[in-house]
Amino acid sequence: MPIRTEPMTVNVGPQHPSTHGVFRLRITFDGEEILEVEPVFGYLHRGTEKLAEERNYVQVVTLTDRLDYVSSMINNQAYCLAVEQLLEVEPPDRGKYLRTIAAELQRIAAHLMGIGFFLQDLGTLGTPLMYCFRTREKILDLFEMLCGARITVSYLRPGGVFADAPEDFWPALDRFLTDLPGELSELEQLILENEIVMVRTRGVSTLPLDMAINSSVSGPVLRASGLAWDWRKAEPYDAYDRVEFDVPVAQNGDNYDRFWVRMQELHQSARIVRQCVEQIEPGPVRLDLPLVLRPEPGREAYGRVEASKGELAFYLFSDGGISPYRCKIRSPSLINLTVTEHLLVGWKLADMIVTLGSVDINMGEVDR
Amino acid sequence: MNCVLAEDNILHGTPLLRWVYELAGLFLPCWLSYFIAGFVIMFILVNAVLLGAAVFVWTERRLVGRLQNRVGPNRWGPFGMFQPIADLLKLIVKEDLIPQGADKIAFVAAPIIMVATAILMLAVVPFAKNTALADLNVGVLYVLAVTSLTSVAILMAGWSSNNRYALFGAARGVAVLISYEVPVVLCLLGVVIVAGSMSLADVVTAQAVPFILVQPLAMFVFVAGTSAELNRTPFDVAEAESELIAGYHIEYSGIKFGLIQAAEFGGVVTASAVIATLFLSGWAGPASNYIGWLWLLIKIGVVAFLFIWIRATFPRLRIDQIMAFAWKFLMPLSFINLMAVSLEVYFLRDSSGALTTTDLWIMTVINLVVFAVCIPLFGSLIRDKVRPAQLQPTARATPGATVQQAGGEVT
Amino acid sequence: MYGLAMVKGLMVTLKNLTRKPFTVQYPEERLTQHPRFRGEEFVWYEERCTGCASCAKYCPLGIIKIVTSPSETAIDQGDKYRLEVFDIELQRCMFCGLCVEACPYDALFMGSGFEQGKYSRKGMFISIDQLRQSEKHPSTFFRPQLESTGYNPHKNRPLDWKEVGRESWNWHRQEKMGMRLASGPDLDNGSAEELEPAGTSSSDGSNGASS
Amino acid sequence: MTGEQEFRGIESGPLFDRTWHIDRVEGAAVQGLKDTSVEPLSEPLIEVPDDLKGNLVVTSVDALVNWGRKSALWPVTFGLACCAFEMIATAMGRFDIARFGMEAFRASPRQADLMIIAGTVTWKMAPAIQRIHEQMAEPKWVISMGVCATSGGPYFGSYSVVPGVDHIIPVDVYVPGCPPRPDALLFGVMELHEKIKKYHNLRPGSRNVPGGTLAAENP
Amino acid sequence: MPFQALTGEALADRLAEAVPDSVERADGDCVWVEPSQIAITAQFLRDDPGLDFQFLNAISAVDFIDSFDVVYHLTSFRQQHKGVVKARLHGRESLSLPSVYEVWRGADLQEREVWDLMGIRFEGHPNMKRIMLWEGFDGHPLRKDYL
Repeated sequence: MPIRTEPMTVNVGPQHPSTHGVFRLRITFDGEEILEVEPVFGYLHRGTEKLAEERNYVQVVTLTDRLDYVSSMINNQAYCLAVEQLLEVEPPDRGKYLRTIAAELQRIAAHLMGIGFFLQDLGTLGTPLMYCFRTREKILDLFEMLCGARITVSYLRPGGVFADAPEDFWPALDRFLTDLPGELSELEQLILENEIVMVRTRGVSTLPLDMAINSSVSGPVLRASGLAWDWRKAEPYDAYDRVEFDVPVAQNGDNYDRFWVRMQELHQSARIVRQCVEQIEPGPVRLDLPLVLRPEPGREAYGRVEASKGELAFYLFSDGGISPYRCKIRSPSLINLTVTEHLLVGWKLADMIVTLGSVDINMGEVDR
Repeated sequence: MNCVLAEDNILHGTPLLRWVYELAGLFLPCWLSYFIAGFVIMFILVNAVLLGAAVFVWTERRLVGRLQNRVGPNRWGPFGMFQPIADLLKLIVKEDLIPQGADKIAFVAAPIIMVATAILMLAVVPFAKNTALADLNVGVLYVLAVTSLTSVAILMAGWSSNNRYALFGAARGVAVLISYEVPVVLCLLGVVIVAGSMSLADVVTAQAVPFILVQPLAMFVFVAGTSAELNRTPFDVAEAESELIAGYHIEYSGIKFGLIQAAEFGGVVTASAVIATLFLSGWAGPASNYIGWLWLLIKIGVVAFLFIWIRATFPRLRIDQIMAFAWKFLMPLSFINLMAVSLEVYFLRDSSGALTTTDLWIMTVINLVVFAVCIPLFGSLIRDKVRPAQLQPTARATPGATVQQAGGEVT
Repeated sequence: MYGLAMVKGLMVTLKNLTRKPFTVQYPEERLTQHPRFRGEEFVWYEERCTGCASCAKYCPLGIIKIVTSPSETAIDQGDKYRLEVFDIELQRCMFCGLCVEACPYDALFMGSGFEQGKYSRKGMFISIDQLRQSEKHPSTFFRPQLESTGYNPHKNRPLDWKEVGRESWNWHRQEKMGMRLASGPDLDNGSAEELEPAGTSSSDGSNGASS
Repeated sequence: MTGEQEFRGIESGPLFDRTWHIDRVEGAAVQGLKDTSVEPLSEPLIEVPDDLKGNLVVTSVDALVNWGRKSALWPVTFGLACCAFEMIATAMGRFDIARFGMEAFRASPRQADLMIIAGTVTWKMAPAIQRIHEQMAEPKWVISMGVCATSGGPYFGSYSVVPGVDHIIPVDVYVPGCPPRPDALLFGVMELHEKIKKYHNLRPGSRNVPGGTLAAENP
Repeated sequence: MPFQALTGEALADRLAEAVPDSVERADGDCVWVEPSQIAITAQFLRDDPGLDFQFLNAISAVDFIDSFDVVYHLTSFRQQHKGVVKARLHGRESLSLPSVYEVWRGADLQEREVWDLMGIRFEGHPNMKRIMLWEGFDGHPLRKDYL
């Protein structure tokens, strides 16, 4: 005979230590169990798309930095690809390689953040997060060499990158790549097969593949559900058609698999960077484009990359002016949240936090 | 006037109290000197616990820092040692908020009860030979009684705060405390059976071989249970910062929050002292007649380090898994321990009921075997209990797993 | 299983206990930033600046305010400008460096310092006087000519305006001769005072972004 | 309504249909705040008159209390946008804010002393920020980290962004940068320490300053 | 089989067979679909084994002052191709379009976003709340006449 209990509606967020920024959920609980969920967005809606219509094509690059602020390089890349589609140009080879290197380093940094905060949500006292940040700081140092900033990089430009890497970048990158496997294996030893992590995350909040596809879920979340789909393979951009890498796939689509896929992608990213370093040759890094770009009127472009969170795309429409007529951002974080309700209902409060961590959203990109 | 503590007084075995009582009794009426003696004891206790908490806070923050490959507080005072003082000072002068809609009496009383339990627990721990502040002949029972008070305090704090997160935390905290009390009591029974006494002083003297060796299973269960009762990782669901923001003490600020923190960290110190006494032979050690207190301190330090180390490494379990862990894993283990110890004592004891050191060693060997068998056995049993469904193994990255290959998998 | 992975995890943290901390203790020890680091300040060489306001036009936020007056020294070439106001709003600047990228005369550089905490929002702009007086440790951001010399703004001496340009300073002197340089090896130091401002034209650098 | 729902006492209809009135009330609050917060609030500046600068004396009790406050500044766990990552980086191994005793990030505002506004403040978020600030126990301080919080920064002029968090809560220290480096944030924190040292605590109105008053003026 | 883009003409041919009167016009990049037919068309696009557009990448809306384009980017994982479908809405007031929520759950948040920022309602969407802005916000900011 079940006991009748009173449901309780609780606001989680917008200020909550584990909502990854300012996400908010209205949740009806029965005890600890989640009965209903309503996600509330928009607490970081900054009007990026509107502002992009007021800035010229190069200036918009600075806005894209701040979308998914843990993977600025990849955002830059998506936007620059879109502008290059509009202009029908292609960057020189060295520029392509530098972009690929930057994007993959950024992917390592972003996945480390995803993993670190996921484990933080699991209740560690910040230790795995500290180790993740330790590695990330080294990547940020590399970015500082490339472009002079740590987070808001603005390194990529339509037609390449703004400057060649300084000479001391290459030995530093080499050192980083040498240290990386050791640091990753330390992290894996610490947490990857930890029984508590297993017990907490395996079989929790599973996402079946058909639902994932129907809900337009992309990136590691989709791959964790069992589909080896990676836009870097499907539609290779920059230098991805010249490097070899695997697409890690998991079967169950649960929290552990999402975490596991990210862990595996770290190795693949490092592999891509190594190949790029071997293949890169001297040459120009940027096309000689004017400072103010004017694509032909009526053209449109859908510049798409596989960002750390999923498929990031910029849909640009040009009216022949100096700024995009329309700049729509297809943000993976927002669209991955389509399945929030499915993932959370029926699980417990503690699982909710972990699931949000495993989907790895970034509010800058969700709300834009 | 000459006051003499009666033989049947429960505190007769406590030399410090007796001395103070008799000394003060020379000048003062007996009731007053009894009060003064008690006050002296309490004064020492309160200061010891609060100082212990302060030292522990500093140690934990520094050690966690180093475990995380950073420095930790080091700017205020030598090695950052004044950090807890600054924290305390700030908390004292900080505004003390009582939320609207709170039950004021319960809200104010809860932190005081929490601190009181942490302090009272230390009273029965012998620091060296004959130096327990209160050498109760029912010491073990007293420890259990005092620790279970915490659950009342947590419920008071959570309920009186008029906050949903606090209520969540309180419900979780009480559930955990009540569940873990059972295996803890059962493994303490094993200790009492071997020691033949409930007085902690006698438990120490009975440990010719430390009970960590004689009853490893009991030690394991007791440490796990204590860390759950202390709300420490991996059982810290009552506070669960990433889930419940701060759990039951979410609405507390200022000095009340300071008291809760002191109770929490002081609780770790006192619990470490109890563990050291029950399982690591307390003050006993070489030259223990002179530096017994040092031995105890070292053992407390070792246990406290274990707590810090575990906290810095592990994630948190979910509440139902914690419950399952208590009832499905620790409970059977503590029963097995109790059975094994009872049977061994039944067959090994001599006619007077005492155990020799050789008997203890025999028990050690048997119990270590039991330990080595039981932990994996119950580990594999619990594995399917705490995880809902058997899943396919996660696939490894297959080399050359391309998009084309996987395209057919879409359903 | 059976807690072995947990023990492995415990060993990892224990290993880190024995390691040297990764921490850089900020006020006493400092991280050295790369020479390309975009600091939270600017280096501006008045001598190189023609007042063309390219930076202001290219700034995504329109926060560079430039007021110039005709110097009336090169009327045939369309006149040169003297700088009256060159203000950068620190409170809105995102230090993206696009202004530096846009500067055709290598007059504007990113700075290398970053310690800019303020108690009041009123003080949060960089005025022309501050730019004139500040020590000039230009970042090598977007300035390959500086980078190729191996200049490090965090270690080396402040640079003079003659040393930072893309072109030889003679070229630049000739280019700027029209507006009579305020200093230089073969020019009178006091010549700047001789010029009289005649009519002030203002060019506020805000573009579409602030509309 | 299914039997399960009825048993559990859930009202009919999906949750999002039942929350329209909450949304409207919250929307009205946001709109009201947006309409009323047109001017920045005064900054809690400490201004010491020139003639007193030489002999600035803080009593020893004050000095002790101020020392305690500055040495145990617990920030509230509160990140908004990009700057939050630099704030977290400040708390991590490389920069280790724990050295200042500040690693005790409190998720509950009741227990925190310092609010670091790390990121863009949108109007939708503004009431929440105001409430968190009100929930914090006195004494409390606010650092506006990054230009987004200070003035809207890159998003100045956007329809949904507050042009400076000082329109809704008073700010003690502004740290420019987009985002500021962790060292720059530490510099801002140390500036706040300097400010805290000057408080005079024993007079009624605990935020008095020796030889001066808190200046209340608009920038 | 390399990943390829389906031209608008190819899409239009398939659509014209299956859903009569649905195609307005087509060019090399995309096909314009009669707005009232968009939900039926979407159903066909998803279920037709030759097209098999199971994945809805993005829904975008563009304001052309006198008309609005709603753009659907689609991908098929099995057939390895992508396509673009557009629906053109005329006028500026009380615009609405059938929702494709029932076909692709992924349209949920995107349609809400288009409603919030562009002011195009989607008939049949269960939850047409504002997503980014607050209730009571005046206007739809991504429209060209919003300043």
